[in-house]
Amino acid sequence: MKNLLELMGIEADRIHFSWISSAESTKFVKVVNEITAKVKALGPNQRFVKQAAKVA
Amino acid sequence: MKVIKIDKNQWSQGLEQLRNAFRLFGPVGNGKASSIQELAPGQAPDLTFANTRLSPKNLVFPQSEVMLNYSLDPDDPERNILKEAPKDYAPRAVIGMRPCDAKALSLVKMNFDTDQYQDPYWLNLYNATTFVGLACDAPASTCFCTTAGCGPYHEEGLDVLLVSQKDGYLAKPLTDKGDQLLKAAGWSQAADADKVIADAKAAAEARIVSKVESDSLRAADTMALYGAPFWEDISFACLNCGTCTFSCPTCWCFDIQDEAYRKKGVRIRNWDSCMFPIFTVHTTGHNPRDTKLQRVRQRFMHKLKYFVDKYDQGIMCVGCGRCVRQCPVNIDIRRVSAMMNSMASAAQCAVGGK
Amino acid sequence: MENPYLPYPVRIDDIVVESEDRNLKTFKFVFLNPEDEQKFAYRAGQFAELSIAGVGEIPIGIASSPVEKGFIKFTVNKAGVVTSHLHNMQVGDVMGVRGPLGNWYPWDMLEGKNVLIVGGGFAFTTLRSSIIYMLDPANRKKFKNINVVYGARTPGMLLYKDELIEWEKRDDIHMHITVDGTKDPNWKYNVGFVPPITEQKAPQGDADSYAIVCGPPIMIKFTQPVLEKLGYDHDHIILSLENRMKCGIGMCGRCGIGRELVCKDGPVFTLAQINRTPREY
Amino acid sequence: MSTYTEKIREISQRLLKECKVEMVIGFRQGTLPMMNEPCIVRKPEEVERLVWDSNCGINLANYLTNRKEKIGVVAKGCDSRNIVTHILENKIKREQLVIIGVPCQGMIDKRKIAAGVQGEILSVAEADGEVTVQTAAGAQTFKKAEVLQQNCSVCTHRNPVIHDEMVAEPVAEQTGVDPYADVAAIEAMSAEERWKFFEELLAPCIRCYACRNACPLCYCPTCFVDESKPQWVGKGQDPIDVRTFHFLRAYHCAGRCTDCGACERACPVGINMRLLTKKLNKDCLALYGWEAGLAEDKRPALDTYKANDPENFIH
Repeated sequence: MKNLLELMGIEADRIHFSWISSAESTKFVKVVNEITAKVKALGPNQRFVKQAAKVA
Repeated sequence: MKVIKIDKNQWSQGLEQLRNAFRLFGPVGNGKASSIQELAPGQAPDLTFANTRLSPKNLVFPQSEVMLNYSLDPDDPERNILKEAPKDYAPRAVIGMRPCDAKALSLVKMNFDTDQYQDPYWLNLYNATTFVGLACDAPASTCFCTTAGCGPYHEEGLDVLLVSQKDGYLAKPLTDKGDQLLKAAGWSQAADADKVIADAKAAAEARIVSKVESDSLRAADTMALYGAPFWEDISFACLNCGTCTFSCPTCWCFDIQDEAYRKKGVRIRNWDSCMFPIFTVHTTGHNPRDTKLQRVRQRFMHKLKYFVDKYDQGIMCVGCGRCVRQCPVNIDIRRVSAMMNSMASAAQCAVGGK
Repeated sequence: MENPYLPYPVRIDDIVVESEDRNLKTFKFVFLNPEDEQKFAYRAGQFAELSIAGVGEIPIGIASSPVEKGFIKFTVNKAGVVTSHLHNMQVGDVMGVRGPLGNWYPWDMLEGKNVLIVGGGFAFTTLRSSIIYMLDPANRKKFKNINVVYGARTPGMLLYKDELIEWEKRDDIHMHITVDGTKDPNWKYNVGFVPPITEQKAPQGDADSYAIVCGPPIMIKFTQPVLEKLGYDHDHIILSLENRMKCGIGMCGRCGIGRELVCKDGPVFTLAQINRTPREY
Repeated sequence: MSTYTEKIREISQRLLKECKVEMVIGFRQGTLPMMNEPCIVRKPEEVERLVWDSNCGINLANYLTNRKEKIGVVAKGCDSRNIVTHILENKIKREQLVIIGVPCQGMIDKRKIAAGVQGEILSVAEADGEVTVQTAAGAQTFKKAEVLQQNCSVCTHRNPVIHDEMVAEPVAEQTGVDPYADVAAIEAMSAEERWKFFEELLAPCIRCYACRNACPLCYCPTCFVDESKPQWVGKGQDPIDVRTFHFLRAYHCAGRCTDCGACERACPVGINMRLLTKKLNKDCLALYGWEAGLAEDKRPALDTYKANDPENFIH
């Protein structure tokens, strides 16, 4: 799914998968920080966002 | 109203002059898949096409159209009250649609303009538009307009009929609206061309060789056609996609949907299709037309029998051939109509022979 | 040009839970603009689109009667997206009503006739409207005998119980209330499905008698032969049909059965008319 | 190709006469050039209707879904792979079927032909690897290899993977083709360019769902686009809704698509939505060594877990 979203033009750094056990709090913090940093660097997403229908 | 001659050198100048009073639409050549679009300043309609891939029905009946809008903002005293969406009904002109598509609009008008109710969206766009048709001198082999109550020079539904000439066009005004358009364009050179047009019309009609057989359908028994044995054979290949209905200039079915976006929302309508299973499904899950056979039968019965009976204006088909050309599995309305018609005429012969 | 898609804004004035399973509620609406009530002049048997911004519309038979002024009422079964949303709305909420739509029971034709009403389940709504209309002091003398067979699965599923009890007491309407089954030892009415109760209790049909039937498809299917047996002609059996609808004004095309559109040419048809039409409902 | 037709008729007639099947699903001659119509034949004397040529691109596996009869079905390579997929997904039972295998040499792309000639096409004939197109202006001849559907030109499974009858000896499989060059070209673009590429690709879509309905994989009783509780996607022509439909439809075909090309062929406005499904095919092959519908005894890649499945997408 990530690959297909990327093919359609969603930036690679917007979609992340991780596997974190409930015991791995340090990893959780690390991953979340990394992801938010990456997404913030990309700015607000404009793709696959529908503010209002673009129709007649 | 006299026929007007438009010389080649007056053509684009007149079109540009029309822009003072009209938004212009016309066929835009996009390889062979031409479509009718709004023409940008300086852009001339491409009048070398056979016919557009999709019918121009979207000009008055957009595939998706906002009908109503509303506020969902809890702080808005007017929240949840549905209101008419603002619309642009400034005058528009279509330059160069085919006569079959204009006739189709006049058939569809019977659905949207009734004694009891008038559909404001369809009618406002229709009334705002001046339809300038381009007579059809080079029909496709799949065109069967002449047996579908129409023809390559058919005038119904048009305001002006353009006839292509070597050195320009002859323009036949058919309504006041059409007359005004020609004046607005500054085209005023009267021509004595009735015979030229009549000859060209006869020649064009002779070029239509394909037929739809429907003469016995009006008198046919509805329930006998409905119960005919051929529907499995006709419907087997059908994929139940909406290609035939969406490409058809006379299909008008639509769906109404609400779309909410946080503090506001719209009610829009979208083309719908009798080919889709969910078209008729009840909330209980019961579906009166649950099978492909029932849906295919509905489409052809509606076009060729129910409509014929309801309005007595012939079949709900103008012979443009789009469904024939575009059906992915080659279900051909000419073949279906012939089967229905021959069953109907055989039944009539049997009655007459008694 | 009037926009037939634009609903009248209404406020929910009252909500009554009608059935023991709480799936049936009666909504009483008051028009926000009082002049809209005049425009919404309706007859018993018609329906309207209940319209909720951001959700959608649903066609529902009008349960109130033209002789009741100042409000309109609809009894709604919770089933799909719109009705589920409606069931969660509160008194005071604003929404829309679009109509009245469709035709009505043929009141002109029914004048001077005996009227048999056969209803089942929550399809009793427009029949309630009809009964209130016929029992109105200004109207009652226009009709001869009125018989009503009304059934539900259980006593707790019967609609408009207070009114049913009141009608039971009257002598100008003959009520035959029935339930499919009940464990209530005090149940003093009929037990059994609607078709056999109709066969036992309903009067014979003749040229002066009409039957109005509204209910689930299975009830209609088994009531039809009973009415034939009782002597009701096919053009004296009046049915109210349902189909999936959107526009309600005969334009969107989906409710068609043959050349007829259930929303505009119906929902009320005689059995004779339906016999000439594909049964796609 | 006419020998194929004769052989199909002969086999079908025998199967029907011997009551081995109740019906044969094949193609009959269409009413337009380059169009044949899927059809059903129930009586031995009706087999004369059946034809075979290079205009049989619709996937007949689509017509088998949930049928209960004993059926003879004409199947080229891709059809047979979809029949395998249907069997694996319990849409039809193997013992219901008599598969009449057709070694395939590719289907003609009617849009390529139309683009290559002036004016309306009046008739199309094929012989000896050449396709002759008649228009009002005259005749024009193409090499069949040059006017194949794109999926056929890169197909490496032309012979049926399962069959009970064969209408001819297997044909040589193509080698040295790169089926995924078009996908790779898109992958090489920037995210911005890719977004724009698909915006333009999908712009003509009219949501007729011919692609979905022509696809043998799309047999859900209610498709996600038709669901109302919940409603997953808007039903109008908004470009995001259109894209969501195509994206999710493709995703539902992941690991199942045989690139039969029926979707693109059926599209009335000529959208190559195969670029989406092919990306998934490409990834399935690269990540799991999986191509759909090749064997009845192998579970699909997305249906199984192996300890060595790639997991480098996990952060």
